[in-house]
Amino acid sequence: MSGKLDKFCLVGAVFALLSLVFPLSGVDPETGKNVAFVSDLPGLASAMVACVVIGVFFTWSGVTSVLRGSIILLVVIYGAWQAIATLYDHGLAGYASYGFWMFIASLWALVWRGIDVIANYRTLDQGKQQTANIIVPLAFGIWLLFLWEVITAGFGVPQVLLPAPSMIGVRFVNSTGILWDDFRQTFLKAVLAGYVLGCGSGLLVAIAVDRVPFLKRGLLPLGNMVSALPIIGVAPIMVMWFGFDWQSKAAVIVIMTFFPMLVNTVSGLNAAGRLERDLMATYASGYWSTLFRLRLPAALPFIFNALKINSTLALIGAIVAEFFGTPIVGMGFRISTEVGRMNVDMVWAEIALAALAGTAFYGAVALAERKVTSWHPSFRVRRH
Amino acid sequence: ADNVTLQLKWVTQAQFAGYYVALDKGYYEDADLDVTINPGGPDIAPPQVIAGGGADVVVDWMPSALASREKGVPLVNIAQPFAKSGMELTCLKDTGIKSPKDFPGRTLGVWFFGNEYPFLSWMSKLGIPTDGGPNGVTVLKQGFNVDPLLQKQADCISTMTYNEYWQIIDAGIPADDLVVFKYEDQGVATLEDGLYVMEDKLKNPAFVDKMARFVAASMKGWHWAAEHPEEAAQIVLDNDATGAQTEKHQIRMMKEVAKLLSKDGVLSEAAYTRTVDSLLSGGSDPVITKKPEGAWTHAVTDKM
Amino acid sequence: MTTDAATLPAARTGPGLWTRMMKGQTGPVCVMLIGLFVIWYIGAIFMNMPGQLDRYARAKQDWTVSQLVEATLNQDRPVLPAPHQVAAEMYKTIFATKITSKRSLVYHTWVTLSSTLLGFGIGTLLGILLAVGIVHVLTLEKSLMPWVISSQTIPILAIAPMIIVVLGAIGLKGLVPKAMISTYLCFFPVTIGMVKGLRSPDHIQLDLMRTYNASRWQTFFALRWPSSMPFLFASLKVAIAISLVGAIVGELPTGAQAGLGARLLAGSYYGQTVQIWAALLTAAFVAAMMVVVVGLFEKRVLERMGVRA
Amino acid sequence: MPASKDVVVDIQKMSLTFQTADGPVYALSDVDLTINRGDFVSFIGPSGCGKTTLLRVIADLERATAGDILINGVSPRQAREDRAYGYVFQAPALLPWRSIERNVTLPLEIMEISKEERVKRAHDALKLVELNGFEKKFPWQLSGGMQQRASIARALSFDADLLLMDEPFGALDEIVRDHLNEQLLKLWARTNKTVAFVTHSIPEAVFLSSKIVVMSPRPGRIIDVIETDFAKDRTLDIRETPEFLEVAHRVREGLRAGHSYDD
Amino acid sequence: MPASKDVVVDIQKMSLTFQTADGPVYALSDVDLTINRGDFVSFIGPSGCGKTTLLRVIADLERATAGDILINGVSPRQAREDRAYGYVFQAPALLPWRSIERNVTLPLEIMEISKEERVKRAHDALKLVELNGFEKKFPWQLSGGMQQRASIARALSFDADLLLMDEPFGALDEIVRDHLNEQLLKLWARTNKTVAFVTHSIPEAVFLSSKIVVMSPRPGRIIDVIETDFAKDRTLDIRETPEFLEVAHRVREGLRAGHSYDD
Ligand SMILES: Nc1ncnc2c1ncn2[C@@H]1O[C@H](COP(=O)(O)OP(=O)(O)OP(=O)(O)O)[C@@H](O)[C@H]1O
Ligand SMILES: Nc1ncnc2c1ncn2[C@@H]1O[C@H](COP(=O)(O)OP(=O)(O)OP(=O)(O)O)[C@@H](O)[C@H]1O
Ligand SMILES: Cc1ncc(C[n+]2csc(CCO)c2C)c(N)n1
Ligand SMILES: [Mg+2]
Ligand SMILES: [Mg+2]
Repeated sequence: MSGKLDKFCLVGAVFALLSLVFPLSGVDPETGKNVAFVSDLPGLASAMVACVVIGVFFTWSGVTSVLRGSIILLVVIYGAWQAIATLYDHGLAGYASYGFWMFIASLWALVWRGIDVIANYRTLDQGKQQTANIIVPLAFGIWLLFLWEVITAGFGVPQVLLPAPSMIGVRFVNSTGILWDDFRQTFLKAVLAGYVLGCGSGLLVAIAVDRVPFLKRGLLPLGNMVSALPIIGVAPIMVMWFGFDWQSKAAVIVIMTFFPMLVNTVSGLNAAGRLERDLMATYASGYWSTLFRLRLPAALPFIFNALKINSTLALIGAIVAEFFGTPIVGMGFRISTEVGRMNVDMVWAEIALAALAGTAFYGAVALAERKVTSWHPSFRVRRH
Repeated sequence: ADNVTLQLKWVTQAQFAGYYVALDKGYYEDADLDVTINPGGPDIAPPQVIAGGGADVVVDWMPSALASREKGVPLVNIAQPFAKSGMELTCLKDTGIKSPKDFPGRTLGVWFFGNEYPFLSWMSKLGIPTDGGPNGVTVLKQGFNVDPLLQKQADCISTMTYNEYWQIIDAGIPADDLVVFKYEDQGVATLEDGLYVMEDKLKNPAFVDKMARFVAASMKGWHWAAEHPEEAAQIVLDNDATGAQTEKHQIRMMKEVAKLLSKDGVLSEAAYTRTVDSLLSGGSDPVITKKPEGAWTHAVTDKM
Repeated sequence: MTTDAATLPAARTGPGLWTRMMKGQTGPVCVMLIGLFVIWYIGAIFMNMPGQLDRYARAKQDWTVSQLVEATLNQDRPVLPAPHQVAAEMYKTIFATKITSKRSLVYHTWVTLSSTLLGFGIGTLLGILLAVGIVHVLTLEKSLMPWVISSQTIPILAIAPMIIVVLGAIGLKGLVPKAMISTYLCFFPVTIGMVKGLRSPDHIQLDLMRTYNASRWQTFFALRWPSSMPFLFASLKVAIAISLVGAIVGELPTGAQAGLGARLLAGSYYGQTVQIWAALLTAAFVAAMMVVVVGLFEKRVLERMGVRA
Repeated sequence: MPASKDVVVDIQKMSLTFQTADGPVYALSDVDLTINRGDFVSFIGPSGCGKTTLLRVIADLERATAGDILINGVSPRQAREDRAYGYVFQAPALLPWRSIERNVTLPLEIMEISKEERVKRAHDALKLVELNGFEKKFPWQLSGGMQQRASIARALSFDADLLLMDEPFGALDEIVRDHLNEQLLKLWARTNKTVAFVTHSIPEAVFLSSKIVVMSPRPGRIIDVIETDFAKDRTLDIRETPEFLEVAHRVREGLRAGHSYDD
Repeated sequence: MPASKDVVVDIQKMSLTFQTADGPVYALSDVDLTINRGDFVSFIGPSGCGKTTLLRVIADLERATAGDILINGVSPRQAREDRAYGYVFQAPALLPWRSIERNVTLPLEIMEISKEERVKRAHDALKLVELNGFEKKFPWQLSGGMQQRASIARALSFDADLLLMDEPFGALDEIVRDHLNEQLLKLWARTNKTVAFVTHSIPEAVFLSSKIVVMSPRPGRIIDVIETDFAKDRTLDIRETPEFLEVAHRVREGLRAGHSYDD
């Protein structure tokens, strides 16, 4: 192909080659022997060789098509499978050494290249493009989980510090009942209520502040202060005022989400161009008419900015607030309780649930943004 | 000097006066030890800290330590400065609660984070479900203070004889208006504030020796503290970086803690067995599922 | 009709002090504050009343309304402390105590502020770098963005102890771990805002740069960066407030030894509402000041960019 | 001097100075101008001489630093609030989040005109500027000239008695321009609207106007006011008549005088 | 057919379709065009016929859906990367946070030309368009025509061999326009630059060009290409010659053919 070498493939090939040479494991202190050699592990060895081969091949020929990208990813999947099998079935867990980590580095370089190809894939076929768009973050995420698994197992990290994803997964699947109850308490009740109230009041106050300059000068500085109230201090007070149940958590969320919405909306309301304002002035458009027809639409990108930031803040707020007194259900309650009980896998199952819920929430807001502000330059598709 | 890092279970207060006194009075130094004391907090699980290599020895309650042991953190009790439990459930007299028989239908405040085990095994011994049903009790995860009782959000809350109980008194509710159920009196007491280390380290005789010196110096500190509550409280205050503790409260706490102390810090096998039995008897959801093996040793206290 | 300048009588005499105050920020803020205090006092009376009535009942004591009101405003452990109680506590701990003392709020504020600023600095930098990467590298946008978002849904308080333990094991103690937690919270608004901001230039402006065959960096500095300024500053204001929250959260798993977070927590253990409120207001004030500072920067920068008032 | 019923715009000794960071810019100086009902007044003058500024003052978008202005006998502000005029800006100023049709109906929405009426009027106006078929497109999907026409349609749908038009046909080709010129003339003849019209094209100014105002640059002054007396229902043919050429010549001379270079 | 050394733009069977939410827009269809070195080519055609799009394709700002395009014998992309052309957009596209001077020096900064040189070139270019004295102003402090001139100055300071100009003089009065026309002609005669020039003014097109391309609307097609043979150093006087009027007539006829209404 072109004269350029493919750097990622080159790195992948070199590391895979090195991993064949360097020792795979440290020494078992009791027997005083190496735990494993390449020769003991035909599966892993074959994966390493495969990485060397495709690495070298694609270094020269370039990764020019989705097909080639897929080949790389397939080899990486095989390599990852072998790495995990080696860790668990051949007792490498806790003893992994240079050679092993070099192999992981090689996989890393290759997987990056493979994902890169798919990320740059362009087609007019909507369905295929959608699939490609989903595969990319998914592949990246699976890769991160794999790294996590390999690192915890390879270095023998104590599971009370950081359990392996496989353990968390098992725990997650086995505790769906508890997880659902917690989700309902924390997300469906506290987060949604607090989010709607907090964002709504932020928006309304921003409009009030915009409408009445006196408020802008008087309230905005105080608004800054309210939002900066640290949750740690606010949460116990809210529990005292609003009781143990979800209402106090919603109150904490209101306080947390209020300010981002206020600040962003105030900036956004000033984002409408001068010419457009003049235009509305020529229609003798009243304050509210101009607000709804010009200034709020122009502010939407800013408002969505706040909605997105708040969607993650709300979840954090609810969970943290539950550290300060709750009925004995809820994601925050479970997390703080299970840490104390050393059930760290359950803690991470809840964290995973929080991440899933939060990401879905954020995704929903982002989708709405795309629908509502599709006119904004940041969304307009470019053909080059 | 040998380095020792001690992780406390809770914030700097007279509950841990012995260690601060030993440090302040130079008992550790005399034992050729260089001791660092890390205070705990609501977010700190001592077993996690020690498993992560953040401490050599931790102060923890036995139920939590044994539960951690089952979860793969091999903690071993090397000494037990507190012979008696300070846990109690404190209720307002107005609520009409006179005995544990009155609990069903009530709302009770409980500390979680591994501190709920004594309560749960007590309830299972009483045969009271904790699911909030009409025959059971509604459990609240109480925060760090006594507000739920003062605000009437709970009928009873967990207190320590040396701490929260006095906060209620300070809040203006006289002792006559309170009904107190001490875990010791109810026969469900479990061992609190013991010293725990990781099992594998005990294979090393030098470590055992170091710990022996550490426990001896700590007990010396405890004895001094018990005899000089005012000075001990002052030492605690000097070590409190938050500057939030008050002298009155700490002196009182010191005096109460003194009542719980053991003479020599040696773990009583009988108390250990009683704790384990209580934890095993947890009905459908026992705290630990099988009798722990090797969860304590006298190796250290024997060498003192 | 004549134009206004000539007809305004104030133009000749010069605006009075009152007018000038009301035109600026001081006047309105004072008015709002007074309103706030009134609401606060009323709130304090009503929220503390049940407890006080209880106490009277327990002591079988008679009371008059004025006694009751006075008592509700001067409780030791009020549900909502009255402003003067908080003010007295703040005066005591800020002005009447040596600032090197552990009982001085100034000392604790400084502890928190230092990790806030460090965290904010690193977080802003990280946030901008991530945004730059996401805007320029397609693979990063597609693969990283969803995970950046997920990272924020992880409850920081839950993993903070692990972070602290792990960092402690590699020898990082004190300021840095706390700052890391600030960083973790505050980089996100910066990233989100900057991704939007860096993408906000008009198409025609991007086309212009294309006709110059400007490199990515040239386009970045000449076009993307300047047009992202409004987004950056809106994000920074949020980020600095959040990084204070982060620093305070970070103080808990370090054993809450010092700092505003430690004060809040200690107040909370002992039900010292007055102490909580004093620390809370101090934190809020500090945050507001920092937001003001960012706002001043914004004004300077926008002025230099020729944005009209 | 009280404005008579038939004076629409009455400007006396008006000046306007912009304060900028590096000193004042004298945009307009000592402008006297009267526009009567039914006048079609063109403003012509070198780039930067203050034509836009003058229109903006009439529209109450800019405040004069000195002088008296009356629109329909009331202050510009009052006139604006009475929705006395429709304004076509020099740039299209379309809202990017509205389709072309909804951009055109915007002023009608603000005036709370019923939905059917709005759609009907928008349809007619878009047809007039030959943009039918583009109702559902967004502004960035149109060419420059099409955007300009959309903004003209928007002002026309408004149907005010006074039309302020700032180079409305600048971005249009000669044929469309001639066509729109004729349409505008017809509209004017039919409705007796008053039009204030900025243009750079001398023939256009002469063809359309009943009165041509020639301006000189910084500080903008009125250097000549030429009244023409072509019939209201004139056609494009008049452009060959000697009267037409004579007026055009006079305008060109006035314009040239305002420039520094002579060639 | 390999492009000979002297062909600057070589377009063969080029088409471009925009995909929009409500169906495709056929902007250009089957366009063949050759521009030789030193040509001055004007594009004229009804609004929305694809002139801007054609220029954008040449500039590699838009990608054709079919056909072959070579600029200087290489792909448009390569040509852009070689900085083969300067582009004047239909809208001024000035960066609002840069003063006029710094807007003009922007391309020079990007080409990493030394500071003094930049300031000198900006000064000359601004002088050419008569904006000296406005160096320190910001874009919003200029009138529409002045902004347009600033953007012309920016493209000229760039000094590329191929100039793509999209209605650069649309917002200017006749006198300035004539003046700039002459300046542009002089520049062209002196430097042998190649110019592709979109305009709506028939006289302007005829006066400036060596070749006039007449386009018809949707889908945009080339309906006539008219070569003129006026001397490179022509003056404004030629506008009275019969040759001039004849060419103008032919252009007008072509233009009219592209419109639907005949009147
Ligand atoms: N981004 C786009 N998406 C969809 N359609 C477009 C886009 N850009 C231009 N068009 C369409 O392409 C056609 C040609 O547009 P172009 O801008 O090239 O016209 P033009 O000849 O320059 O017109 P004018 O003289 O009015 O500037 C128009 O019908 C327009 O609606
Ligand atoms: N907001 C402003 N601040 C400072 N100066 C301004 C401002 N607006 C316009 N000017 C100046 O006022 C003068 C007149 O501008 P105006 O826009 O009225 O010109 P114009 O006659 O419409 O020109 P054109 O035909 O180019 O549109 C110009 O010199 C311009 O620089
Ligand atoms: C989150 C949390 N809540 C309660 C306790 C219980 N606790 C254990 S020791 C102690 C001190 C007694 O005054 C207290 C309150 C805890 N450790 N962590
Ligand atoms: Mg103008
Ligand atoms: Mg165009």
